Amino acid sequence: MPWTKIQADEAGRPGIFGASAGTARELSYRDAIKEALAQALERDKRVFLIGEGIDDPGGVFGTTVGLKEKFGRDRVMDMPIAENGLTGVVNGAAMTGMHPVMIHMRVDFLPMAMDQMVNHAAKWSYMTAGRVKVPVTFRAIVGRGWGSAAQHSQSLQSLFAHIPGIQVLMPASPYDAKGMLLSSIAGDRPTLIIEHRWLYDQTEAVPEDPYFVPSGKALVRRPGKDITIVATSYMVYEAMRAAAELEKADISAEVIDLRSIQPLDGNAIIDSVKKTGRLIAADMGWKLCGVSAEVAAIAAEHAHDKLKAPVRRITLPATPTPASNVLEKAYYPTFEDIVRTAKEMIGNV
Amino acid sequence: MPWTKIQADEAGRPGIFGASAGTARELSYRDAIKEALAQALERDKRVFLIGEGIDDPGGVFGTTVGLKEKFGRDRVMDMPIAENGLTGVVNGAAMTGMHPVMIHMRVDFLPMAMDQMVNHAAKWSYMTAGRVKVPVTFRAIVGRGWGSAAQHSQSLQSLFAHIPGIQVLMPASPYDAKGMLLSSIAGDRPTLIIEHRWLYDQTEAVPEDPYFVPSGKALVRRPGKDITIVATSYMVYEAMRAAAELEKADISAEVIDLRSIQPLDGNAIIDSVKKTGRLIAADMGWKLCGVSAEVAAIAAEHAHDKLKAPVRRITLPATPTPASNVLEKAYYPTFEDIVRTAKEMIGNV
Amino acid sequence: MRKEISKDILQKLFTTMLTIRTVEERVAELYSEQEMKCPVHLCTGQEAIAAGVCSHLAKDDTIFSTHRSHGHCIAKGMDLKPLVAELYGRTTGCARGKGGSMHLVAPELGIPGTTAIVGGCIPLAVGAALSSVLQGKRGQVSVAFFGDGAVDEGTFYESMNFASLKGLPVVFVCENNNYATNSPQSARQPAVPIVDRAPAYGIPGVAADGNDVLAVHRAAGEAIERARNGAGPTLLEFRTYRWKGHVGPTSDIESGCRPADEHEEWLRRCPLDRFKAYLREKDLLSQHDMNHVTVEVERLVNDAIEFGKKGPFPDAAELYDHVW
Amino acid sequence: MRKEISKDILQKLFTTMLTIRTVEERVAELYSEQEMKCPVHLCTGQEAIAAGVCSHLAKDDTIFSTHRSHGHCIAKGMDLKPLVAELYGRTTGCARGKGGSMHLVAPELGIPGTTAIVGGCIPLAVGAALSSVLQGKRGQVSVAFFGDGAVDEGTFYESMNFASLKGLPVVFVCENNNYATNSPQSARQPAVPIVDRAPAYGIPGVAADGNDVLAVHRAAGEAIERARNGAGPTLLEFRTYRWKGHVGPTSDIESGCRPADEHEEWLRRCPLDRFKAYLREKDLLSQHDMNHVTVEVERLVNDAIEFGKKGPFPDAAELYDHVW
Ligand SMILES: Cc1ncc(C[n+]2csc(CCOP(=O)(O)OP(=O)(O)O)c2C)c(N)n1
Ligand SMILES: Cc1ncc(C[n+]2csc(CCOP(=O)(O)OP(=O)(O)O)c2C)c(N)n1
Ligand SMILES: [Mg+2]
Ligand SMILES: [Mg+2]
Repeated sequence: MPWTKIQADEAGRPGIFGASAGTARELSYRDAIKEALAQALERDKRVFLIGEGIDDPGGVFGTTVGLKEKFGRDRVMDMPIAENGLTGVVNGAAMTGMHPVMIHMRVDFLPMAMDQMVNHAAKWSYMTAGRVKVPVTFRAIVGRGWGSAAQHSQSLQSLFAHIPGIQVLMPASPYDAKGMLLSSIAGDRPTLIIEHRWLYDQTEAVPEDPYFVPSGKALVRRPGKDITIVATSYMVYEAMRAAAELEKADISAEVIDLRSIQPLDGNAIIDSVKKTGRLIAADMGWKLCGVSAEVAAIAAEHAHDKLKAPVRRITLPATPTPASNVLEKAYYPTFEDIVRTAKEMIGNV
Repeated sequence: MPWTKIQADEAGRPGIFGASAGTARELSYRDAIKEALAQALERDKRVFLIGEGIDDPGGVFGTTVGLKEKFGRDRVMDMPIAENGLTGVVNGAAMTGMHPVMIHMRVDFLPMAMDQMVNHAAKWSYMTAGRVKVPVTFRAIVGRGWGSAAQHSQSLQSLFAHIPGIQVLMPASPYDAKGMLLSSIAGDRPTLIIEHRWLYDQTEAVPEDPYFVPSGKALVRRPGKDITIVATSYMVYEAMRAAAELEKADISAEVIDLRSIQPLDGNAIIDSVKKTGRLIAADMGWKLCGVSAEVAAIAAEHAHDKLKAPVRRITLPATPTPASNVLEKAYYPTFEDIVRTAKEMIGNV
Repeated sequence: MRKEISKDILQKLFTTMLTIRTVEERVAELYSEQEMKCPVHLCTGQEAIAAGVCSHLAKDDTIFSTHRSHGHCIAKGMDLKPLVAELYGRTTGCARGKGGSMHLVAPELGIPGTTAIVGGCIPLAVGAALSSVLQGKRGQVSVAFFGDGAVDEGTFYESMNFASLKGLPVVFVCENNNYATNSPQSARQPAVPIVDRAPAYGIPGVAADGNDVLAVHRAAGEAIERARNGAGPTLLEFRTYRWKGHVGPTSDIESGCRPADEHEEWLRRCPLDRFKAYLREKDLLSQHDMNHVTVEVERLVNDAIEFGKKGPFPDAAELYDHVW
Repeated sequence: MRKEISKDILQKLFTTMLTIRTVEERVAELYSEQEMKCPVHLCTGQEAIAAGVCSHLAKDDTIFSTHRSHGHCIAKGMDLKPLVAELYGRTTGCARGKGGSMHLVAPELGIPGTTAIVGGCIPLAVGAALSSVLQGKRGQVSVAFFGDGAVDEGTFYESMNFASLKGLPVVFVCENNNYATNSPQSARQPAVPIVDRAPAYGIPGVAADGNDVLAVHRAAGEAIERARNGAGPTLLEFRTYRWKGHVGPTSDIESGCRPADEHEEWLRRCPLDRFKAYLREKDLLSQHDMNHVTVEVERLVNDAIEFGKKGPFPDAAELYDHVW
């Protein structure tokens, strides 16, 4: 879609995840996803992909291009625009032996499928005392920019993370994008993977062979000692830029890539905060009852006596997304907001 | 429904909200709601009620009994079991001059209507720069007990509170039940009111004339100085019992009834925590990214240096609801959990 | 031209209906003890549909059902013991007490579970049919049981549309008992027979008397045959009536939910009595054989209740199991 | 028997179609300047439907539309200036730049807004119809414009069901351009004409050539008349084709989304050329009058673009306004 194409160029900034030193093969986030899908289809007959227009020339921002040609229409399936019904269909398929991957171009379409995701996929294992699992993977992409506006730009990880029984993963790097997708498809838990369109051009070394990144483990992307920045998805990128900026002001920021929202790696947050004494929670979504609240709450529960400054949250403002470009600019927090906040917290303003 | 009827008896405990001293008229939570609906229908031609079976003899646990007879089928309307479509219908009616009240027997059916609530009702005012409002009120009731199980007992306030543009209210007392319902119906904001079935038999003094309880204001239900308990809906009741219990151990607990989840009264939390130095957040829902996280986060942001003990959260465990009675008992936190937690925090175990 | 139905099948239909009836009646009877601490949506009066449809199904065919699923699960071959124990919330229950009456399960018998969200089971059944096709299990069939209330939901429509598009081996079985809780069909749908919605999706729709087990058997047989042969889905509508209230052991007539004479009229159309009369009249099952079956069914139900009542309750620690 | 269409109406139809065409072409042309920083879903090639339907609507009738709404809003009487300014993200836009192309609005003209969620607008239109009835505004009509893609959604079905049940004054206008993004109808629906779904809900369904503005005008006129008279809803299906890609100014043919010959074939069926030829042939609008209209439309569009480009951008502080 043009507006995302154009916006991607605008955002085309250098990679952050330690581009490899020559020998290793580099892949973009987009191609890492595509490779994971291809390998999953290759390795496991139970896997099939389904989504609106996933077999068209655009191929979900490039992540499914060529897969229909390679694996056939039965395994790379277009579908009617009927999100709840079709989620029920993939749930039913997953309950009876398949490992479907359902792909949504926008996170905003998930509310349509909420009943089958929340009331069915997330609860079936429990309701049946583990006798019937629902090994389904949902991929959904966050839109941003170019006037996507209120209904095409939401980042709804917090809604799903609140519901026990469904994993919520937000890979920020190509390596994680591939490894998390592979482990979720191979596993037997319903999983929602939320991607961000602006990460698709990021590159880093990605092993060719399949590998699995487990859920429930956060990652220290950059060690530091003065302040902890816990970030999700695209905000990891902004946090890394902020950390680089802060270094110039002699502030050593530790950046934690939360990666797995449910299950959530509380210990990673606690350990870091105990060390730095300061916490910024930088999430892509809204504040109220969001991931940033959870991160802050964990600090208040388990490291309150180590906090040298109030916890701060960096999130979207409490408004829907505006269309106008100037409002969009005001809407999205960037590394500059993180830098400013960190300096305020350290008193180094 | 028998299983709720039976369970209500089991839970039939004395009122908590300071039963009035003789002269004032007392109403149950159930009748307070019914009175509010009747008065809204009476006062305002734009108001109509719609919901599955709301005109049947049971009348949504008694809250709509007799209203169809009084106001007619056009204003107290049964509907097809088509939650998303019918939510669209009430949204459309609200955009064009009506003030509908849509009633759901269980919160669990809201995920069906999520798209129209989240993508439409909550965003329309913003998308149209305030030119078109959606003055719709949703009532939804939390089921609990008697094996309601995973799909009939959820308390999903946090999902909606996360979405800017929709009010989320949780009246705990008959007075608030009436006043919040009336103000939401008269107002022009989309509002979700979450009730708890176990509150329906609570009584307190309720003025007969219509009155309006505004959103965005929490209420100190009981002042105290040693510890703050912020609670929602039915958990307010458990918190009040806990406070009475704690008093016996010479612990003075302040109970805050959050009431309005979005907008949320952060100052009430901060003021209290600054005074007591200790915080328990007791919500009816799950923990991760829930209301309890938000309450804890606010303390970490605005009162971290006043905290004498770690913040503690009392919520449902991170599992769907089990059916078996013995598991239900283990599932739901009670005043005893609050008491134990408070004592631990104060070191008075 | 009607095929002859074998005596075996007739006996099976009779036994299944009687088993369902007996279970539901015993549940109703025992419910006031308040030991089954879960809502029960009884299907008394609707037994012919479950029996007639499932008589065509093999073990590896799949069914999905609703809040009102006892009958379907019994007809599909579920053992009564874990069924009843589940109502009693015991670890000997089919879901170790986690699910209760609304969430019966027996995957090894083609019952991956039941859902209490109206309309929820329909796409799940379509998914199972898709599964069969993708796994190359030719001839395997999936059945969705649901009520007239589920026809209100968009998921019904989305499921029919997709099943038709892909020609999936699924049979949509609508048990039209005219009510969704206490809302009559006329308060929820325009006056078009449910079955007449089928042509709109290019699939056959067949209506039959849901209180006539042979009519059900016949209609279902053709639809299931069609699905097995790769000829795609069918919508079946069976008119019937539930004798009890929406939930629980009483009839709800007193509270004015339904006209008493309507209720009485349908009691007279009892599917079980009707079938008994037919079997006797045609001399297809002797009174002696019927008595024998009745005694046997009663024994099985009694055993199941005893089993259910004496099973252990789950440990509180089990609360945390099975989330994933 | 066909009613004569007055010259006024013919001129109005022509003017409306030409205005829509001109706006969409100018948007396509200007888009590469990257000053309209929002997705635009152009309706070039589909103008006849908006024009034909809205020619029957009064100011206080209501329409709801989708991501592809420019045409509908123009036909319903929306001023071009706030429309274009909205694309440019200015405070002079109909939503002060908050909505962009996908969320045009003009409540005082019966346009309460448009939604970019597929299927979302259909129940909203039903709600507006319910509103009219409850407010006793007899004769007021509500129209839902949506694509063939929206027919996939359960909300379409739920809306038809409810509108039929209550006999509401709503007209469902399906613009079937055979694609939802790049998915052809055949990949999403069984081979049953959309219009044939109407009888399943007991409402009339009428199909007509969506590139023939007079056919649209006729079919819509009858449906709207029926709604005004309290005779309930109608489903209209108009076959048409979008000339541009799903979103943006290019045709997408190069990328292989659609067969080039199909595209060309439909270009030849241009609704505007066809209507022009008809008007000339029947001597209903002189070349001189057409030229006059063309000049006038171009002036209006140019003014709107100038207006749009020069409006102020919102203040960052406006971000926080209008949440409720
Ligand atoms: C999505 C949803 N909405 C509402 C309900 C509440 N509810 C439970 S059963 C029922 C009626 C179902 O009627 P029908 O489908 O005809 O089945 P029956 O009970 O008659 O067997 C309703 C409305 C629900 N469980 N799920
Ligand atoms: C609920 C939902 N699912 C998916 C989308 C993505 N989407 C936007 S437009 C579109 C196709 C719509 O096709 P159609 O209804 O035929 O309208 P057209 O674009 O052809 O005018 C899709 C799938 C969406 N906006 N909303
Ligand atoms: Mg029914
Ligand atoms: Mg289309």
